[in-house]
Amino acid sequence: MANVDRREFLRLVGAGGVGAGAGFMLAESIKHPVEYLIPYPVPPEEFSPGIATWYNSVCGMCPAGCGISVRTREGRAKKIEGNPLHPVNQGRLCALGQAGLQVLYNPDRLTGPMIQNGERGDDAFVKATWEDGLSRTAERLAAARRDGIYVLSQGVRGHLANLFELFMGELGSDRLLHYDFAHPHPLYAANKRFFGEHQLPYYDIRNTRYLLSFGADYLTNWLSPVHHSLGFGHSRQGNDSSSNDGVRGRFVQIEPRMSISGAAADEWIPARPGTEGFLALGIAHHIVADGRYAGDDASLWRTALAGWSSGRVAGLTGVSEGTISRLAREFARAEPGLAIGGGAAGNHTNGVDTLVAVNALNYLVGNIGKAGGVVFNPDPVTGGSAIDRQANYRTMQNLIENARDGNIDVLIVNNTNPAFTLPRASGFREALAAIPTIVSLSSFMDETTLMADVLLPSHTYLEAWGDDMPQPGVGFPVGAISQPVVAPLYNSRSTGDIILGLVGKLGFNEAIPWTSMEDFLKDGWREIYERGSREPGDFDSFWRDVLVSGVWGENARRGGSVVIAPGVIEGMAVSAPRFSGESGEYPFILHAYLSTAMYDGRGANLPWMQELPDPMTSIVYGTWVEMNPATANEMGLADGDLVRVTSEKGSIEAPVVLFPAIMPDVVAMPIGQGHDALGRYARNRGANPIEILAPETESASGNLATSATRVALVATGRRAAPVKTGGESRQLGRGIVQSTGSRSAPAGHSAKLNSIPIIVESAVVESA
Amino acid sequence: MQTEEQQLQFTDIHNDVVRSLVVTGRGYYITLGCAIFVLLTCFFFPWFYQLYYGIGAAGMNSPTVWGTYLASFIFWIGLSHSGTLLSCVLHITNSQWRKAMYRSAEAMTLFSLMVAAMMVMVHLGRPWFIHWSVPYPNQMELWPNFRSPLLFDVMAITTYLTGSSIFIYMGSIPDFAAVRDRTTGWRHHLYTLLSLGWRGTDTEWHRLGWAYTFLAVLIIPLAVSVHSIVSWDFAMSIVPGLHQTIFAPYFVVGAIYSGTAGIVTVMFVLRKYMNFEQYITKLHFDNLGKLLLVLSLLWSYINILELFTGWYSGTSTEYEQLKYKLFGYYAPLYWEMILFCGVAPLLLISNKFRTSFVPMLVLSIAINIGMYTERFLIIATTLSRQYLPESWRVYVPSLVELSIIVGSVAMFVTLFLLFVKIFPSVSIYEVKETMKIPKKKGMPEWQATH
Amino acid sequence: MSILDRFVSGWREFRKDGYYEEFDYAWTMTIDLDRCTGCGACVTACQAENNIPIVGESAIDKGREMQWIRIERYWEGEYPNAKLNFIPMLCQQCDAAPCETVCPVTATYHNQDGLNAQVYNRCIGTRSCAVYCPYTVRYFNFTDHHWDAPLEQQLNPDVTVREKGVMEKCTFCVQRIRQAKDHAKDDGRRRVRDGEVQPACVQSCPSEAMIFGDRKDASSRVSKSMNDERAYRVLGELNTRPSVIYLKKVDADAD
Amino acid sequence: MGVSIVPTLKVLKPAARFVVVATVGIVAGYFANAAFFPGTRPEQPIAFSHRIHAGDNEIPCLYCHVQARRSISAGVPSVNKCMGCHLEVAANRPQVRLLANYWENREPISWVKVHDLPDFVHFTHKRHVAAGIECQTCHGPVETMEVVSREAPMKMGLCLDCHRKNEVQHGIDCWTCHK
Repeated sequence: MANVDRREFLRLVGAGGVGAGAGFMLAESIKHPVEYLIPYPVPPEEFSPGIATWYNSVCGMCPAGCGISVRTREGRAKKIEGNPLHPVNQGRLCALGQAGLQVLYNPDRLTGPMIQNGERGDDAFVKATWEDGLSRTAERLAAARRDGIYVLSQGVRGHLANLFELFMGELGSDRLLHYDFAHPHPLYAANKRFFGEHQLPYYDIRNTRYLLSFGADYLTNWLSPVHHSLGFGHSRQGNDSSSNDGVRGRFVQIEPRMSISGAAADEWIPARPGTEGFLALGIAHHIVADGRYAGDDASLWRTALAGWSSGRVAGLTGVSEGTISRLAREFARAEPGLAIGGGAAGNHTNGVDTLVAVNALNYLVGNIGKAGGVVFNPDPVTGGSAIDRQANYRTMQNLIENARDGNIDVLIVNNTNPAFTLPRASGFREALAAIPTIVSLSSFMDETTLMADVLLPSHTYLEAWGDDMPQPGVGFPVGAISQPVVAPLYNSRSTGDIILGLVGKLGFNEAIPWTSMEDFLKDGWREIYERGSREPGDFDSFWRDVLVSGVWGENARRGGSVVIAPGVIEGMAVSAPRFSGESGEYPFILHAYLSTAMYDGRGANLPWMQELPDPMTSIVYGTWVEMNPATANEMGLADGDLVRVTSEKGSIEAPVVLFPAIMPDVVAMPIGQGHDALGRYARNRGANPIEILAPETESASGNLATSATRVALVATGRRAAPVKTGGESRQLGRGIVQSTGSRSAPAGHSAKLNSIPIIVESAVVESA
Repeated sequence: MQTEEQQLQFTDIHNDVVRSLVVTGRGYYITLGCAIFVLLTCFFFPWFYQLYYGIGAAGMNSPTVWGTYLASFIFWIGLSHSGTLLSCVLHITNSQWRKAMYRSAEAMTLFSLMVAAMMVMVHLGRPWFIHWSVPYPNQMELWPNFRSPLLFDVMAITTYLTGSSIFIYMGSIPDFAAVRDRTTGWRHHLYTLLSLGWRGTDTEWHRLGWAYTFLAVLIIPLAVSVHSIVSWDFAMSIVPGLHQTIFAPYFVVGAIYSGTAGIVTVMFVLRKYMNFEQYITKLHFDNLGKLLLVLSLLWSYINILELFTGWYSGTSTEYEQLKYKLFGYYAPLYWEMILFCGVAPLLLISNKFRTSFVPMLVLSIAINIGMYTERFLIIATTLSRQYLPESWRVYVPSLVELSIIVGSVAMFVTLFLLFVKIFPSVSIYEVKETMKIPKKKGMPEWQATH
Repeated sequence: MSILDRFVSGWREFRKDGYYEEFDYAWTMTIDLDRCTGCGACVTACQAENNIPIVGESAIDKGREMQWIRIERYWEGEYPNAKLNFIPMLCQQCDAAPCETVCPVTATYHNQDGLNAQVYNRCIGTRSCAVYCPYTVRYFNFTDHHWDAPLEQQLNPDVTVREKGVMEKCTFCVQRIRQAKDHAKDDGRRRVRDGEVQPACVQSCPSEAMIFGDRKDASSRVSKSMNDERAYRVLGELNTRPSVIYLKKVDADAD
Repeated sequence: MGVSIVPTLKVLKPAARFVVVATVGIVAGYFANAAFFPGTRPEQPIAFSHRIHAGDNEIPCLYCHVQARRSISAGVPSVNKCMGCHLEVAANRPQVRLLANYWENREPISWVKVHDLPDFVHFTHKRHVAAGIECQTCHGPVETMEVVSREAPMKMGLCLDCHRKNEVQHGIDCWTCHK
C-alpha cells in the first residue's frame, strides 16, 4: 500500500469498518434460531419421543358413536382415525369425526370457569376458580325449588347418562332433558307405533339388494352415516358369490332435493314434499294387490291399503304410475329389499305416518329380523333410559313456557345449543332471560352459553373419561370406552367430574360416593364385567383389554320373530302434510337440511369443516339457497344473486345457487352457518335457516317439523357469489367420470378405453 | 440518401456525437430522475413487498399459476430481438441505412434482455435460490434438470446476452477512441479504458471488421434459437392451446415484429431529443415501415393458422380453448390485439404513412401494446381452461403486477437514458463510411466495397 | 470417478429405456367410482395428515385452495333426470409425468418406488410443474400460512410445513410408506406387506372406495382391483400413465 | 494523446483499494459474528460434562440416550433418570445440586439443542444405530468434550458422502431423507 496519505487511510478504515458491520449483521440475519430439548421430569411409561402412541376412544362429534383411535406424538394428538375393532365404523371415519382434533385444539375454547359480570349476552365474563364456580352453582341449586331445576344436556349415553340420573334423583327433580336438534323422534315414534319398539333398529344396508330411501340421507348424517357408507360400498361392489350372490345392490332415493345419498343412488325420484308417505302406501298397495304378500293378515292389508291405488298416489305425489308400480315390483322382487325413511320425509307434520308406512313396506316384503333387512337391537347394556329423556320441540316449548312463567330457578346447560338450533319463533332466547340462574358446561362460547351466568367449561371428548353405547346398535350389545388421549389443555373438567364436584358441594356423597368420573366409570364397567361376563381373568385385565381395544361387545342378539302392534294395519293411513304460510304468498317450500360438514352447526367453528367444500356445490364458508334453474330463470335470478328468504316467522339473506336436481317449488338451504357466537371461525358467517322455521310440529311425535315452512324469495338486487372451489361442473365429453353399462363389461374393455393397457408385473422383484 | 448529409463534414459528426454525450440539458436530468423514481416506486417497492408476502401479492391462482410476470418476460425477450438481429442481418447484407440506427437498436436488445432477466426473478417463488438453476459442480452432486425447457431458456438467454453485449461493444470501440480523443477528465479515463487503446491502424480496422462480421453471422441463428426456446417453455407442455408445433416460428416472428416496432419508437425519440435529425431520416422510417408491414402480415397468417389447429382438433379441450379465446372472458383483449397488430399495420401500405414520423410512433407503440396483450393471452386464456373443467378459474392481474409492468418499462428507460450518455448512440465511423470519401491506400476491402 | 463421470453415468442410467418400469415398489391406488359417495372424508383426512394449511375464505375466493385430494363433481342431464358424479382427484403419480420434465432444478422427480416425488426444499417456485400437470393437482404456497394457537399443536411432525413460494402436492403419504419400510426392516423383511401401509385418504374412506398397494405384487388387492374390467385412467389418452386407476361407475339403467 | 490505458489505471487505483478493503471488511465481519455468538457451542442450563460421564466413567451413549436405539430421535434423559444415579453419586457437587433443584420442583430442564437439523429433513437415529454407525461419526468425539459443540457441519454433503461410501440402498434418493 504505497503512497496512502492520511485522508485516504481514514477513508479506507471507514470502508473496512462499515464493511465489517454489514458482514456481521448479514451473518446475524441468516442465523438459525436456537431450539431446545425439554425432557419430562418423569415420563409416562408408554411415552417415548419420536414414536407415536395410539389411544382408542369414542367419537363425540355426532350421536352415531363411532370408535376412534387417536395418534399422539410427544403427548399431542396428531390424527384421528376410525377404530378398526369397533363394529359401527370398522376403522373408517367421516370428515366431521376427523376434525375432532380442531375441537381439542380450537383457539376459541373456554380456558376455565367464568362468572357473568354484566348484562347477559354481552360476553362480559370474569375468570373464576373451580371452587368459586362450583360453590356458587351449588348455592343456587340448594336454594332452588325442587321442580325449578332444569338440566338441559346434549344427548349423552352410557354412564354419564346414569350419573345425570343419579344427580337429578338426589336433587329431587326429574327435569332432565337431552336435546339434540337432529334426534330422530319421528322414527322412534313410528317404530313404537308399528312394532311397539321404542328404539332404532339396525338397518342392514350391507346385505340388502334394493334400498328404498324416503328422504333419509343415510350417507352423510342420518343415524350412523359411516356404518351406512360401509354397507353402501359393500352392497355396491363388495358382493361376491359368497354374499348376496354377487348381485349389485340397487339404491333408490325419494326426496325433493338431491342429497349425497340421492347422488349416490341409481335412481333419484323427486316426490312432492310431505307426500313420501303416500308414495310408500302406493307401493305397499301394489305389493299387496299383485299378491306379492302372502302373510295370513294379507286380507287386512288389502282392505287397509285399498284407497291407495297408484292412480291416486301418482296424483298426490307427482310420481308417475309407471314408476310406482315398477318400484313396487323391483322392491318386492329384490329379496331382501329394505325401505328406510327419515330426514325431511320424517320432518313433515305427517312424519310419523310416513315412517309407519315405510315400516309397513319392510313388513310386507318380510325383511324384519333378516339379513339385509330391519334387525332390532337388544337394549343397550346401560344408560338406555336416556333415550326417554330426549326432548322434542313440545318438551322444549314446555320448558320455555315454564321459564316465562318464572317456574325455573336454575338451568344447567351441557354442551347443547338450543339458542341456535331452535327457531326464533320458539322464543327460547327470550325465555332464557327470564331464568334467574343459568349454568353452562359448554367448552365453547356458543349462543346459549353467552346467556349463562356461570361457566363451568367441560373437557372436550378427547380429554375426558366416558363411555358410549351406540344407537342404533349393530344388532348386538356394544360398549366403547372414551379415555383421555392428551393431558387437558386448559383448566376445564370433564362433565362427569363437574357433576361430581357439585355432588360434593351439595353433600350427596352418601348416595353418590364417587369422587371422579374415572372411578364411577370403572365401577360401572365392573358391573358389566360381572353380569355373566364371558371374558376370562379378573376385572383389571378385562378393564385393560377394554381400554386397549377401546370397545367391548357380547354376542347376544335379539331372538324371536317381531310381531307388529295390534290395530296398526287397520289404522294404516297418512294424513296430508300441513305447511305454514299461504302458497300464494310463500310459493316455495323451504327444505333445510343438515350440512355435511357442520351437522347441526356444531362443526362451524372448525376451520377444516369451513374449508371442506360442500359435496354437492363445492361451496365453502357460507350459506346459500339452492333453486331449480328453470324457476330461477323465470324469476330472473342468476347464480350468486343475493335473495331475501322470507317466511311467516322471519327472513334471512343468502345467495342463490342454481341446483339442477331440486323440485321447482322447493328451495333448499344448509343448516350449520349463521352463528353469532362460537368463536372466530363461525361468527357472522352465512345465515341460519332454522331461525325462520315456523314452529309447526310433527303431530304424533311432537318434533319440530323442519320441512313444513313455506318461504318467499325476494331479490335484493345485490350479488354475493358464494365462495366455491369448483369451476365448470360439466364434463364436456372429456370422459373424466366414465361409467359402464353393467357390472360385467366385455374383457379388454378398459384396454380399449385407455391408450395404455394396465399391466401387472407377475413376479415380485426383491430389491437387492 | 446523401441529400441531407451532403453538407455534413466529418468534424460535424464528431461534434454532434460528442455533444450528445457531454452536453446535457436540464430536460435530460428531469427525465432520468422521473424514470428512476418510477423504477423505485413501481418496480422495486412492490417487488420487495411481494418477496415479503409471497407470490400471493400477484393475482395468480391455481391453475393459472403463471401470469403477467412471465408475459412481460416474453415481451421483453421479444423486444430484444431485431435489435441485434436486425443490425446483424443488415450488416451482412450491407445495407447503408442501417448505420445510423444500429447502435441504439443493439442497446435496446441489451437492456430489454436485462429487464427480461429481472422479470424472471420477479416471477420466481423463491428467487433467492435462483443459482440452483445453474449447473455448477458441488459436493452433493446436485444438478439442474437438463430436460427442462426452462433450463434451455437460461442457457439460451445468457448466451444471447453475452453475444450481443460483445457485439455492441466491439462495434463501438473506434467510437470510444474517437470520443476519448475529444474529451477530458473522468470521461477521458473512462473512454481510455473502454477503447482498449484503439489507435485506428489498418490492422486494427481489419481485425475489427473481420471479427464484427464473424459475430454478426454467429448471432443471427442464436437470436432465432432464443425465442424458439422461449416458445418451448409453453409448447413442450401438453396444455391445450399451448402444445402446438407452430409456436416456435410464432414466437420468433412475434419477437422480431415487436422488436422492430420498438426500434421505430426509440429512433423517433433519439431523433427528436438527441437532435439526430440529419442521421435518422425519413429513409429509416420508410424501410422499417416496410419491414413492419411484412412482419405484421406474417404474424396475422400464423394467428389464423393457430385458430385452425383449435378448430380442426375436434377435441373438447382444444375447442373450448378456442371458444374461450374468441368469445370468453378475455375476448376484448384478444380483439384489441387483432386490431393493433393485425389490422392497424395495414396502413403501412401507404408511403405517406411510412414517411411521417408521428403516425409511425403511434403505430409502433400500438403494435407493442398489442404484442404484450398477445403474450398475456397466451398464458391467461390457456391456463384458465385446463383439462379438468372443475379446475377452471379466471385470472385477473393484481395491482402489484400492473405496477411492476410499469416499473419494468421505467427500468428500460433508465438504462437507455444512461446508455445515451455513455455510448455514442450513433456510430461515428460507420456514418462516415456512408459519406463520399477518397479511396485511400490500405483501406480494408470490406469498406471499399460500396 | 470424477464428478463429471458420475454425472454422465447417472444421466445415462436415468435416461435408459424402461427406467420407469424398474421400481422396487410400484405404489398404486384404485378408486372405485361406483362406491365413492363424495362425502369428503378423504379430504379432511389428508388435511390432518399432511399439515395442509387453512388458507381462508378470501384465498379460496381467489382460487388458491389447498387440497391435495379434492372431490370433483360433474352434473349430467337436467331436472328431473339430473345426475351428479363425484370423482376424487389427487396427484396421479404418473409414470410419465409431464411435471417432472419441466422443473429446472429437479425439485420434482420420479423415485424408485414409482412415486412422483416433490422435494419442497429444492423448489424455487417456477410453478411450471403446475402448468404442465393436466390434472391441476399441484398446489402452490402463494403466501406463508399460520395456525392460530394452539391449532399448530396438531401438526404432524413427520411432514414438513411448506413455506411461501413452494409447490406442494399429494405424496401418497410417503411418511407412512417410509415408516412401513422401517418396520419391515426391523422385522428383517425385504418388503412391505400388502395392506401394511395406507395413505390417510384410503384409510378413512367410509365406503371403502379406495385401495392402495404395490402393483408389482400380483397377489396384492390393488393388483386384482386394477385388473377389473371397469378400470380406466382419467385422461388416459394423454399417455401420462398414472398410478391412480379409477374403476368406472356402474350405470345400471344404461342399456 | 493518451492512448495507453496505464495512466487511467493509475487514476483508478485508490478506488480499487477502497473496494478491496470494504470487501475484506464484510468477510471479516461475517466470521467475526460466529466468534461472538457460538451457535455451535451453546451454554447449557446445567454445565453437564460428557467428558466425565462418557469419557472418564465410560458410560455408553445409549445408556442415557436410550431412544436412539428404537426411535427417530435419540432423546435426552428425563430428570428422574439423572437422579437415578445422582441421588447418591456426587450428590453435593454444585451442578448436581442444580439438577436436584429441578427434580424437587418436578421442573423440566430445557437443554439447548446443539445438533439441529432443518424441519424438512427426516433423520432416524434408529436406522443408523442399527447399521452400527458410531455416534462419533456425526457428533464428533463427544466423550472428550467438556461442553458439547457441533463438530461435523451437519450439511447435506456429509450425509451423501457417507451414503455413497456405504452404498446405502436408495441412499441418494431425495425422499429417503427429505420430507
